[in-house]
Amino acid sequence: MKLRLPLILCFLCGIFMIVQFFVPPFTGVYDKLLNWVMIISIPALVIGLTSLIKLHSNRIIRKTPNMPYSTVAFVAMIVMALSGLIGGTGQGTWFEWMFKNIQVPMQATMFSLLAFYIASAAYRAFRARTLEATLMLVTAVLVMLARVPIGDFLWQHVMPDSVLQWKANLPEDVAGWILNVPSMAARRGIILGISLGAIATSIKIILGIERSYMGAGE
Amino acid sequence: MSFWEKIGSFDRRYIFALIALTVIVPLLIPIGMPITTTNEVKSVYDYIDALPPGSAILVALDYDPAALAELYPMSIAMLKHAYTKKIKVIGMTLWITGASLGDVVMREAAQGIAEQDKDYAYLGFVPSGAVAIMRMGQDISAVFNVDYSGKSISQIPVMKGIKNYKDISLVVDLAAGSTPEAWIAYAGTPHHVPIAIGVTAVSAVGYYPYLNAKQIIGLIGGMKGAAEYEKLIQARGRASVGMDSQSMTHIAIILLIIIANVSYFVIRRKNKKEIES
Amino acid sequence: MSVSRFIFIITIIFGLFWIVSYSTAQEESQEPIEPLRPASNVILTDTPNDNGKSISMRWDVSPDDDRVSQYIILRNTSPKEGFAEVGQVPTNTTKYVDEENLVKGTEYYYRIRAIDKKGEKADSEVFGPIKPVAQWFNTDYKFIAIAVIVFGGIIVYCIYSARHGREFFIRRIAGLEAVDEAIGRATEMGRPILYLTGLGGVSDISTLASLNILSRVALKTAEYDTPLLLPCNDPFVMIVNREIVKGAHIDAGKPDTYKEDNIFFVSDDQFAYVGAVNGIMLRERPAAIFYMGYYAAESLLLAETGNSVGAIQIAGTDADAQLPFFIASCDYTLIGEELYAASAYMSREPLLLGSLKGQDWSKFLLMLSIFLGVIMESFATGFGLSFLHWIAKFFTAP
Amino acid sequence: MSEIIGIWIAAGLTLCVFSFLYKDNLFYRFAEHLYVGTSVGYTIAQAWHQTVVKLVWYPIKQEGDYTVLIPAAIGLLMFSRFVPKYRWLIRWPLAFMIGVSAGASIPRSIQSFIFKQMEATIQPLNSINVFIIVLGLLCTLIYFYFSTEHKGAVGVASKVGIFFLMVSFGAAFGYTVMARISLLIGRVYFLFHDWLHIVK
Repeated sequence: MKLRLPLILCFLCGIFMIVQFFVPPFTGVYDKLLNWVMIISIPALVIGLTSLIKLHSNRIIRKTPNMPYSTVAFVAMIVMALSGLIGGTGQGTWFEWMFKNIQVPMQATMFSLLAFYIASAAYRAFRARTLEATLMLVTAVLVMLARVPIGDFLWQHVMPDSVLQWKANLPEDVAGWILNVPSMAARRGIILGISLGAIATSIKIILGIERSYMGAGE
Repeated sequence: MSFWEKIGSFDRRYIFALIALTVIVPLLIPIGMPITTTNEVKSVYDYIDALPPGSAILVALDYDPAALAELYPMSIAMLKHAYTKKIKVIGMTLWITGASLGDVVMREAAQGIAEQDKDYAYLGFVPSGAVAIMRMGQDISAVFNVDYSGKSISQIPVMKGIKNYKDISLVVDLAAGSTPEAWIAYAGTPHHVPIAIGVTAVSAVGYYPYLNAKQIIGLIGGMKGAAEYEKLIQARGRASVGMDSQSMTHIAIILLIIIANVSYFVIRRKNKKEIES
Repeated sequence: MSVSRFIFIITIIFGLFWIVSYSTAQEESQEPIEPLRPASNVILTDTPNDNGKSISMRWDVSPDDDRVSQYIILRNTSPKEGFAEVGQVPTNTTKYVDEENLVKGTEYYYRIRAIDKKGEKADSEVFGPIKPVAQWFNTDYKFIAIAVIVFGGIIVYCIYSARHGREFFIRRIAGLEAVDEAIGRATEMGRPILYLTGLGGVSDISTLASLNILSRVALKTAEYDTPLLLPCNDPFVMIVNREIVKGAHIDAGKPDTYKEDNIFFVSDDQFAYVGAVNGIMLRERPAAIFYMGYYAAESLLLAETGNSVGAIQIAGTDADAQLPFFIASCDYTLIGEELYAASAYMSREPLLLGSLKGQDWSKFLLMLSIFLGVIMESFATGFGLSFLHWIAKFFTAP
Repeated sequence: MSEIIGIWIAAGLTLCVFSFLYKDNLFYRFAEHLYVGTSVGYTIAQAWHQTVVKLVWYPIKQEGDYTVLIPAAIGLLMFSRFVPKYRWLIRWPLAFMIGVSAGASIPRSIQSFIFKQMEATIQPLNSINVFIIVLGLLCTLIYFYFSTEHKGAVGVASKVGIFFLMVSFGAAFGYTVMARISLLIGRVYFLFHDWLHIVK
């Protein structure tokens, strides 16, 4: 029962959503169901945070070497949460100030480190060891040159006027062609394949064949 | 050890320094390389430009601070364009990290050209992406009964007469994740509302099939796309300023790849000869 | 399945599509096209394929449209007094869909008011009555309904027949041969093997696929007595990994060589995890590294370090954005769906095999439709043979 | 004033994070944990204001609609995962969420991702580009077709398919490099423009 009832519910919700797509008068139930799902999904936003909170509080309680850092994290969390809950989140609040001046710069900077790593990886790991990898690297270099101003800039400085009259922005055009024609074709293949896979997974979920998301247990 | 062998083994911090230099120097000493506009971006601009004043667009700011460098300039450029054309803008987000960011972005773009609630509204965040998009197809006010600041939506003048996608001339999704797919499948195709997207360069390549199938009217990709939009509205902003650095760093990385591969082949040939002899 | 049966089924399916699309083509051509009427002429229609709560209207703009600032839609349940505003549209608009609290089956009357910038109003005549009606099947979507049944049917059929013991053929997957080769090399060199299951949780499809491949790798390493290191970033995945490797050692008949400490939790923070794993690579210098599962930005940091220690690297991921980096820095990469196929190939689990087979059949139908469709379209436009449009028509979703 | 202090703090934290490039250090660790903490706090506060207040509290207060309490209660069952004995209750909210999204996605995926893409492909072969697109698409699909050995004509086609895939991955590679560099430019611009006012 602990498993069967939720599986039946999942089946009913799934079948209803499929049928509703083809039967317009079902919109009343459909609207209500969607409202419900939006509300049901609210706790999902914060449930992932609990493991982080647990991790840091454990470190503090057990006085591990990481304790000072975890304390920073914990204090920051409480200050941020309380200022938002009490003072609001709108313009001119403490919450917004901290968001703008602490959270934004740090998150943005963390990811900007990847610029350095990608350069170092380009140097140390990206090798044309097979024909496929070679083709990929050549396309990458072409796109990197042509999709930023330097491609056209160099072209227009190197080529004689007669060539420029024919094609003033050839690098950009070539990159555009790659993206719109061969690369697009491959991506379309990927989309079709992934969609069929997603449909298969959805069918398995609705029929209760795929139930790993329900977790183990009776 | 030959030159080509040595070159493969130096500290990667030299590469870090090279990248830092190629970013910083062009910012300090700009070259001002001309920016070519592509059809993908121009079609978004043209579509918004041709909308009659008073039509409404829905702008979903589905990104977080990690994508700020790419999506902030294009959001500002696109919103400014819409505001100056007297188009009503309804902002929202499907990313909880985007909730505060959206508020800031909408306000900054509006500075001096548009007024909150009169010319634009910011509705804030709603959970469960695709489900919310579907529900908005029936009734936006069922998803957002109040705006970001908690004001009842019925008291916001700009929302008057806007019930669902039928009253929206264009949905723009500025996204750092895969929300454009949800907008296409749950709003664009079934409700016949045109969709334009602005995405980070990482995911831009994957959206060309939708452009080709006319499921999206245009595609603004990364900082370069933003720079193109800035050029189209003739306002040199953050993205345009960054293009020189972008160009120089690309050249640096291309050279790194070439040097590394030459070294790889030289060493490989040498090793082969050694094995043969 | 014999060739003739296969051709028979294909013919039947396409025949069905053809009949349905041909019959609708006939219907459409019989509909009369209404001539354009003079300005201010409002055409009211019940919105087709809806739930009976919507009226569509079209009109010709006022001849002074450039003076008009907006049009206001007025509605009433009688043609006389009491018209109230239900919506407004900007100038130069010629259509509107009214969904404002309409009651199914009630008669409504409409008029359209133009307002200019000075506030001057001009009302159209009253049009109507019109009744909103509901439809029980959205006929626009009939082909989508067929597709849902066909794709769904194929997939369900394949899964059930796989469950009832039917053997399905799956081709060799080139990357999997490299797996054995890499394990062999590690054994020769006497160095460990590093296996990473990615950032995904225990129920993610890519993680599950990775675990299936792990069970094969673990079996081989247990046979050859090669150490297998598994740093994890999810405690649940770690537990499952331990079960799998332990099981492999038992299957290989060497339960005593299983070392639980080789499978350990590192950190759930993305960058901390990368730092720790890179450290392991530099210290242990594994001869082979496997990256199977879901990866994000850390892919290139890991692959770079793995490359620098000279390991054979084999990757497999469905994370599109990370594939280029794996391809450029690894010796072999399983691309997207290949990862799932590899896992089905190795595990021989009926559910996975059946579903893969069902997708393959559906994919085959799509390929065939593209191939025939393109040829038929070319002939259709080239020689004006309009009856050849039916495949294209089938896929034209409104 | 608070604006200037804010920019100085933001700049300081930016430099703390950049210090990681030299090596892992105290400043980076501090910034990292500060970031983790604020982002958790941020999510808690926004989840309250943007979801609980909007979707549950407002309908009760303004419209007297108490039915929203039912889904709210089902949603709260999500927390049953912390109580081993009642862990199975988590299946109820999951059944709703996953059932609805799985059901909704089937016809809509077919409509937007299969039909629309097929419609755009099935065209008369009237230009070289259309031909390349059809060829590339068919060969890519053959590469991901697992029911036949890749031998003979199928082998050639799948080889062509892999070339198309590589061109696409190459383009994505170039674009990803572009994206990462842009992020760095964004931060450097912040330091030089908003903080130091060196760059206009």
